[in-house]
Amino acid sequence: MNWMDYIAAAPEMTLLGLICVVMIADLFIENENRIVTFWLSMLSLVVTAAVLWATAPDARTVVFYGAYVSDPLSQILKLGAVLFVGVSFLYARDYLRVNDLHKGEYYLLGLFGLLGMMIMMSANSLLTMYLGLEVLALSMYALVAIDRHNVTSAESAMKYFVLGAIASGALLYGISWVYGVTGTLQFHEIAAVLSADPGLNNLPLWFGLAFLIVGIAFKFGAVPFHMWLPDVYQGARTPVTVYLASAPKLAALALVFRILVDGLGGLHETWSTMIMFVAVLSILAGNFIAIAQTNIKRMLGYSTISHVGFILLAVYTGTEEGYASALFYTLTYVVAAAGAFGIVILLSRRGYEAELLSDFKGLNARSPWFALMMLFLMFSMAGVPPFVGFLSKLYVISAVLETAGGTWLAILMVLASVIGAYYYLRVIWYMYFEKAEDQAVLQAATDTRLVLTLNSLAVLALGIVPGWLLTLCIQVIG
Amino acid sequence: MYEYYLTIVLAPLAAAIIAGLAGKQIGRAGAHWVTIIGVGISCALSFLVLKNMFWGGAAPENISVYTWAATDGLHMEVGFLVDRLTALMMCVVTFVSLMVHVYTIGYMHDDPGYQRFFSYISLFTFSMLMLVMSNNFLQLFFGWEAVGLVSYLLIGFWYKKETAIFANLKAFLVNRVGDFGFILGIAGVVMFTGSLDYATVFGQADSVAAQQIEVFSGNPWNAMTLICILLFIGAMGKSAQAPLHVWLPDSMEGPTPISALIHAATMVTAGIFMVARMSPLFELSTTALGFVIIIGSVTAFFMGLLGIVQNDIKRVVAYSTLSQLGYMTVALGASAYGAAIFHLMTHAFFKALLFLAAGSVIIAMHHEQDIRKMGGIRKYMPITYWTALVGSLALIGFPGSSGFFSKDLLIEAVKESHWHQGVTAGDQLTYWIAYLSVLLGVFVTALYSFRMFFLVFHGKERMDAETKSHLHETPAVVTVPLILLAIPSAVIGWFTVGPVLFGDYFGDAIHVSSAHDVLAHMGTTMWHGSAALVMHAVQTPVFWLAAGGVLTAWFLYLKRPDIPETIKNKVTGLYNLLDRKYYFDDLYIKGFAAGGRNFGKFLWQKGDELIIDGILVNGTANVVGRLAGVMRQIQTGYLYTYAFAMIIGLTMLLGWLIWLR
Amino acid sequence: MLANYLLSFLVWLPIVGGIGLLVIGDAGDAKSSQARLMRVAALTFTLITFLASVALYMGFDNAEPGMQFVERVLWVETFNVWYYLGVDGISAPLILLTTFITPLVVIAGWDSIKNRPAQYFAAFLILEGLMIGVFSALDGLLFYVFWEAMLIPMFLIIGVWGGERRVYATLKFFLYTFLGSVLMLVAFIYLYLQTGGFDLFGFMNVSLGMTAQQLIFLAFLLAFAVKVPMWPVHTWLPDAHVEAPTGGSVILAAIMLKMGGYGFVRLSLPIVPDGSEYFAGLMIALSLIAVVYIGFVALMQKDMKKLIAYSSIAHMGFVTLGMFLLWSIASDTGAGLGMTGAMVQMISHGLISGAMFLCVGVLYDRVHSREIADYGGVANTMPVFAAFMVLFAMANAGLPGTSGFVGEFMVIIASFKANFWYAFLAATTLVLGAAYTLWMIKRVVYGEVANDNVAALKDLNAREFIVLAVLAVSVLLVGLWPAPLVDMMNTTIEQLMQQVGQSKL
Amino acid sequence: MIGLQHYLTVAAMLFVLSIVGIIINRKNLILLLMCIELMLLAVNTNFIAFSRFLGDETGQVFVFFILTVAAAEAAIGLAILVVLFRNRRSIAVQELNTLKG
Repeated sequence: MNWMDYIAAAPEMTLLGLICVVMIADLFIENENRIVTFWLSMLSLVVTAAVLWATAPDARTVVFYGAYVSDPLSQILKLGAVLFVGVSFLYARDYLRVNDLHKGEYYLLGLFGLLGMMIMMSANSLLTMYLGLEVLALSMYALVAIDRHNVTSAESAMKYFVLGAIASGALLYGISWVYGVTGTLQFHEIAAVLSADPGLNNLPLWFGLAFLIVGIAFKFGAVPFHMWLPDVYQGARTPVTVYLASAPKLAALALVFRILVDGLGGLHETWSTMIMFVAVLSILAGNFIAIAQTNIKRMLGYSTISHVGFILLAVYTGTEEGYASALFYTLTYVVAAAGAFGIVILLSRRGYEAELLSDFKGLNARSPWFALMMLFLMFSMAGVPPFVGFLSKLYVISAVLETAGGTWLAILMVLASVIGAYYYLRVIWYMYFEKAEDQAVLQAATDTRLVLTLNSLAVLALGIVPGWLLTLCIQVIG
Repeated sequence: MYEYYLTIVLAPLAAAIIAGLAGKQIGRAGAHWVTIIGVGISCALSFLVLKNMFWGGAAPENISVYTWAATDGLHMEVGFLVDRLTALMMCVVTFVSLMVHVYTIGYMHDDPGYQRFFSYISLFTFSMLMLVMSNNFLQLFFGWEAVGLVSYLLIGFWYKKETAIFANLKAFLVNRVGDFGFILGIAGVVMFTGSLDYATVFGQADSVAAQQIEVFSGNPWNAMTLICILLFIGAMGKSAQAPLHVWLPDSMEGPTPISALIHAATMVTAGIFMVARMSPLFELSTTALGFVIIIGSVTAFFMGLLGIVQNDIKRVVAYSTLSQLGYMTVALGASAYGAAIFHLMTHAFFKALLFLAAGSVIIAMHHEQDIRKMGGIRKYMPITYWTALVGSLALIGFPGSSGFFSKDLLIEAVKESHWHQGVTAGDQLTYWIAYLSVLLGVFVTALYSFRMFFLVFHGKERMDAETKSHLHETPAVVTVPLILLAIPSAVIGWFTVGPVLFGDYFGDAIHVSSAHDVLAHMGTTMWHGSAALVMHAVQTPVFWLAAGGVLTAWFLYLKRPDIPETIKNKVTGLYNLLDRKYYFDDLYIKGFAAGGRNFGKFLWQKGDELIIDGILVNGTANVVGRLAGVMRQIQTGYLYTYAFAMIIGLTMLLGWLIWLR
Repeated sequence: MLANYLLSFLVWLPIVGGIGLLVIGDAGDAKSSQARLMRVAALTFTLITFLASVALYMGFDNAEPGMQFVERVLWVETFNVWYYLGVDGISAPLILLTTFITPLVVIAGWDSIKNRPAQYFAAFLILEGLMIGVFSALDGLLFYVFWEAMLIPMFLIIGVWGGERRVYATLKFFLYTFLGSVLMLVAFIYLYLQTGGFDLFGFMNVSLGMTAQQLIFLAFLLAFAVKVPMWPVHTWLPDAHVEAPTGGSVILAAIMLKMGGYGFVRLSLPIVPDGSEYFAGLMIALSLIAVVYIGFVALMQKDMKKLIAYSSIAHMGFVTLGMFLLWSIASDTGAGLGMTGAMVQMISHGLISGAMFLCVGVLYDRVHSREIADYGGVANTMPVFAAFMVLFAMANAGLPGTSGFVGEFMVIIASFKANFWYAFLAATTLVLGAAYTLWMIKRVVYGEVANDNVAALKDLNAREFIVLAVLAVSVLLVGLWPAPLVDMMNTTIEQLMQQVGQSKL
Repeated sequence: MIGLQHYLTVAAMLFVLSIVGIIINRKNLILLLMCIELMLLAVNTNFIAFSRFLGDETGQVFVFFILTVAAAEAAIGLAILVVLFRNRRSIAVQELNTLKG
């Protein structure tokens, strides 16, 4: 027990402290200048990021008696999480204000969620992982239900809660089995035990593994544990959706890396098949069902599912290249998702939720610029070059092709993405080929417009100069 | 001479371009002057070339102008081969063309498309010259198609006339069927000789004839036979040999001058010229020659018969053209290339003359073409009458006329051709059939030409009073060409027959294997000079058949005009067969054309739209859509379904672990 | 020294210009002075690009079989992807074609585009840049990026400025081509795993097993066959052509279809020679089906654009036929002839089909109908236009003296060497091509004035005249003197033939 | 003598019971919350048993954490339940299907 431990965990602690500050401050802030809370939260995010930067470890350091790890992977994931929480706060602000939802809780819960994520990303023990996961989950449940007068939010919150509880129950059950077999909760010890005694790599452990996978797949929203995802994406108010859709994916990735790779890496040939099973189902179901959607949030929800399938297939490979590609894919996907929901928020205004596909009709006439931005985002998600979505798909596919029998998986992936292209194209078709139904001008603050533009241009920029991010991902994994 | 040849070719082209693009600026007079000058120049130079060839004894020249393209060892060039054959053709083409240019001034006098017409016919002259002067197959094909194009444009010159634009499409397509064979022939030539240049190809002819090609696996054909027949199919299209003759009568929808120039004198003879030019190849395949002679004799006789029942003045002449082309083809088949070319020349003169005369009548009749509405025109238009008479006599081969020499000797050659050394019985039969048909053809020719002649110029005047009131001789621009054409039609045979046929005029231009050089044979056995031939004429069946034909015509159409009607009603079956032109048009239009359209409709609607698009493409899309609709039903919205789904997933994972792992 | 960056200049100038147009925009009004400015800007950009390509032609060395104007910079280190550009005798003519056609398209759309002209011209500029990129890319991934990115502007061009069924047409176009391309991507990645990079020459030099070659060939085949398009994956083309605006149809027919043929030459043949040999019979069969089957289908079209679209498919059949003859030709010469014929056919078809679509566009701008039945006797009211249309129709029917003849002639000769019946079926185009083209001419151009619309027609204005005249001249030039074009290709094609000749097994 | 497997069996039974409860219950959301608690109890049993037989306290520590979290979870669950009831005056599971497809 020395000070190094605290330094390694400094970001989380800072964040926690700042959250308390914001919480207290929020009590004394009048409703009309709630904006202060926003800026305070942004400030605390900036500070957290700064601390992250400052305490960036050059190597993997395990602290708090092996319960907590801080390594480049956690660093990059945390930075990403902080960034996208901030972005979603920004997108949310104006919407919340015009819709009388501008309460401090949104930001506070958001920050708590972030805390949970960061804990997950740094967890080195199943216990820590569980706690982080619950911190995230609980704040999510509340966040989804934040609009107390909205039926659908409440319904989706309830579904999310019940299913989430089941999932964490399953996860815990799995954890208990892993604990029972290996006698420890810390990932590096689990790995050590497994390599020491291969005899453990047997049915009891696998039994627990299956339950772990259920928990992981649920967090990601992989078929058949995805059922909550479309309902929640649609039911929650858009600012919440944008939050849900972006940062938590990074946390889910951390969950995978920590448990399956750090901890149970030895069981790869067992869990890879299970992962492949859910991944393939996700790609197919996600792409197919998305075609039938009329609600853009729901459609993007299903598209998320299909993207999750890609990420999981990257994990399935079990190679470093595969993990790197998974990381790259997740990061770039989050960029695109945040942008897309940002545009959805941009379209909605007081008392009017722009969540139907048809609301995008004639956007090119209303705002050529943001139509173009949405075009970028959609093509990126569809995986059309020169946008980054293409490169991330390319990376994953090349990783998958190297595995045995990867050819058929690769062909399945590309064919699925052709089917997927249809519903992304449909958004563009509505924006460009149809007449506008309502001519209301889009009002949004300058900073929002700016960030939204940057966010959308990022998918193009990353597509053209992906080098640094790719190298980063590889370094982090290697 | 290179500059001469270039000028000969380019002068008409330049004229055509000027008249075509700057027609408005230079006006009508400008248009006809520039084109006439253009063609005049090349005509004069052509005669100069002929003179050098014939009297000057200039050697044949083979010049390459520029390389069109060269790739993969195949040199495709544009160049001139000028020998005596070419020279002769050049003169015929340019002379007739010049006459037609002049004539046109009168004929098209008040047509809105005046400049366009002159531009076209000059362009035609250019294309035809390119064809005859070519020294390689590529350029030959270029000229071949270019004359086809101009003929297409000219037949459809009056593009508002539905019949005209039908006729020109028909003409082009039928020609394309011929070219289909022609280009395959050329491809064959390239395959076996690796070159497009005449000289090289002819040089390798023997080696080609030694090779075989398996078109149908199992029974190899002689390469030369295949090539020659394919090439000849092209000739059948251009020279309107049965069964590809159907376009020529319809082509009469075009203005009369081009009927004279293109569809009588020059373009249609391109096929004959081509075969003569290819004589080194054809000589090496008796099979091909047999094919040629059969096609020719069929055309010569049966197309002639059709002339008898036609009532359109131009169509009568058109059918006579068909049958005369048949004559030439027969000569080719009998290896009497010289005779064919000779007949080609004389025919060019007198047939052009006949057409222009007919045109002159048509002008006078205010574009009335039905001979049943004419009669007794003689006294109104003497010049036309006399020239037409000269033409008709030449056509039927009246002793001394140009037609007499060409046709009489042609028939003689066919008769003699059974003399060919080493011919089988089958070939003998072929030759006899050919001889018979050309012989009977003489009678038929005389019958229809004088039927027309009498109906138009003699007998009672059947035209309406209004037309008759201002019926008079046509202006000089029309009559002068008539006279200028009548002179060669009458006398040219007398002077040229000796040298051209028996004087080895063509030299190396035409190559006949000594085995069947029938003309040389005749030269030794029966040729004693023009005069002797004329004297000897009365002893030949040809003369009596012709005379018989004329008499029959006179009897039926002047003496007892009622008999034809009765005959027509007696043998309606035969009459209909002739009247419907052996039902060829019906076969092609109702059969092939309609069949092709229905086939296309079937492929389009059943193949493309139903199977490929409907089932495969949109079908897949619909399936995906349906699947999506079905799969979304799984998402019932009930918590317990969701939970259940998760449990299913869990159990599947566990099941896989326990049983499959 | 500009020459070192000439290709980059060609690729990026139009794209930059297009982005500029997008950003500035046209105040949503086609009449506004700003919109006019945009038009002028677009034209200027395309013209500069054309001049640059002329410089390319000047600097091009016919004797050099390899790549010229090469640029090579590392792009993505992780995948060892290079920004690798270069041209040889196969790609240079196609680049020239691209830069030549695009200005004409811009002029053609000058004031027929009423809705958002700036975006329209921007789309074409960006498209031009990307197409040049496809023809000059020598790195597999770079090639793929340009190849796919190209779909985006075309998707918008058809969808935004197209006809009634534009959405169906453009979605069909996009998904069809996308489906075709993704498998090519898989093939690329496979080759990347084999060679450790995306360098096309690396692909060409790596030795591959037969099965691998066959699979790769099929993957490529799908991508290129859709683009060409070959029967039976051609059905997107008629729809896309019919619904696209004139400019779109022109670019589609003149250049985009060529990408398929280019792909076969640049990728399929050299990378998987044995796979190509294995499937050559299939390719020839499909090509001949395209020539005959599609010829008959074209005969019955009621819509002018559809008819020309189908005729395009038939003509592209010659391209694929010429390319895959070489294994069935025993004699040492002839294969190259077919290849040259195919390449020339691509260029000439680019000119002719472009011209035909522009002609239809001229009529469409006036009468707003593409139905053949709505016309008749156009020659009476538009003599000059009629002259052009007949000329291009003749070129389309492959008349000697026009560019349409050159390629067909060479391919027919080569196919005769391969097999009499190949040549026989191929030559049917002489009849079929003439039949469907001239029958349309008969019904549209000739005859009495059919209706008031036709009676009211005005003849070509200066702008249209220039466009058609330029095309007419080029069609005749290539037809009467193809030597310069052929000489550009010869050495490269010889080298290609040797390369394809030797097995990689 | 009661061995580890007996405890594990009990826990498994509890776990299954809870799941079955969640699936077959159509009426009352409160019951779902109870089932979830039951599930957590099953997990706790496992942990205690393992910890006992491994002779290692970590498992028991874990149980304390689970209990705490479970409390928080229950609180949030009930809060959402209240919101839901306020909005639609019903907590029947089978009426909870406005979001679907």
